[in-house]
Amino acid sequence: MNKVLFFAHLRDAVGAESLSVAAAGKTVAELKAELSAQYDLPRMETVMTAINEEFASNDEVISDGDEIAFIPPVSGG
Amino acid sequence: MNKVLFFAHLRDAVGAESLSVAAAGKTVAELKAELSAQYDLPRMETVMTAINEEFASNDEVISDGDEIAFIPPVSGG
Amino acid sequence: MKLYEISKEPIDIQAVIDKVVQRDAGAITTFIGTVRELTKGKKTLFLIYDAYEAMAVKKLEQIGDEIEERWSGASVAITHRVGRLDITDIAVVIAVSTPHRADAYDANRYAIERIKEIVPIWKKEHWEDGEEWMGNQLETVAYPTGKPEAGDLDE
Amino acid sequence: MKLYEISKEPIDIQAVIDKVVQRDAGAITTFIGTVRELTKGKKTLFLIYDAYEAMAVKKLEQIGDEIEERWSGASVAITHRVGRLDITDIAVVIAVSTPHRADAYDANRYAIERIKEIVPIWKKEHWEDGEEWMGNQLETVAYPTGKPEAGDLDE
Repeated sequence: MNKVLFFAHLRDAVGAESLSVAAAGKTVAELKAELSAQYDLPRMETVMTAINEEFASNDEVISDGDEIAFIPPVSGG
Repeated sequence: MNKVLFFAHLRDAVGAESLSVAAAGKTVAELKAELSAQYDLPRMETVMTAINEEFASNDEVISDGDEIAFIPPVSGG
Repeated sequence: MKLYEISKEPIDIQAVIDKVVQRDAGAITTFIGTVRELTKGKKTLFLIYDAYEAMAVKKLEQIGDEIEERWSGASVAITHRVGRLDITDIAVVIAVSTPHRADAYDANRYAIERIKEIVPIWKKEHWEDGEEWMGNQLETVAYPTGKPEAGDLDE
Repeated sequence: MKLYEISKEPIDIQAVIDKVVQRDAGAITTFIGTVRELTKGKKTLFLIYDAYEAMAVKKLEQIGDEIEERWSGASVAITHRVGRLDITDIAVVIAVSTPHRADAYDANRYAIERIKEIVPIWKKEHWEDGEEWMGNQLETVAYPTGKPEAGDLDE
């Protein structure tokens, strides 16, 4: 299983800080598409992805146990 | 009379923080030349002058009571 | 001593500065980001900052590593606040020490620009008539590959 | 509240920063000049700073005025220490707040460069084998007219 974290407006859209999802073997792009079909996730083309706290490409393949995070454009500082 | 202030290496050369001098009617350049004749004042061509706490030109004329300061190249900060 | 922190408590500026004091540094610069009341004529009431904390600390560390590699002899410490912040409250403190002053300014500025690019922290602005999560690059930059460009991550 | 000070006591950084906090500032930068042990390979033991105090305060005020004129919305405070300073002691703290961050860096840097040009403060370096009054422009710049060029004073 995989923990998928949401932040900022994505968290508001999903209504949860995280979901537990079986994503092993899927690419980041596939997981994004799947979740976008279930939830109304706005502006996903501006959202970065992290696997285990490092930025990851859309074509990276997720392993069982990986922590996935969707990172909307940041606004710290 | 005029109070003439010395700083940094000029103070060491004169051996005093200030002198009381009759400088009214003289230009800054004249006062500089006069004091240079009495004391061994090094590198006076690099020294700025202030009259009453404002930078002054060599050709400015000193009035009675003006406070004169010789300002070697500064090194604050 | 943790050089890179996400803090739920108000930031002690002096404590961040103390982390970068070194005998061979002649200059320390700090950047203190504060909550401004007016942005483009709109009045902010307060802000909420949220972070992906573990990753944010890692990305702050990465920025520090980038600076130490680029500016010889530089030492860096950064603390970013999360939670509710009122007007004039401090959101971030960046301290950089270097042997010479020009580097201390350049390296510090690099840090704040990088924070705004790669550190997973978000702010929600609250106004009298609403609230919104802000994104610096919101709708202006897309990430078609899902991550920032190589230049952003590795430069 | 005195925005520009010459101090015989150690400088409280936070106190200088507090002077420039404003509701419309999103950024505060500070420059902290510290006593560095090594300069060009030579080991400094300690420094003595001396100032023409009344004029130094006036010239710091002038620098603040120049900044407020050049960078809209800027607020400035500067304290310079005098007396004996040991390695890592703080010689000067410059705090600048502005609405936007780029200005806070630029204006702060302008302040330190101007201090090194026009503020009557001198440092005497003490090494193991001697001591000397330093002048940044020593023997490199002459003032044939007796004062700095107009550009230095009025720019």
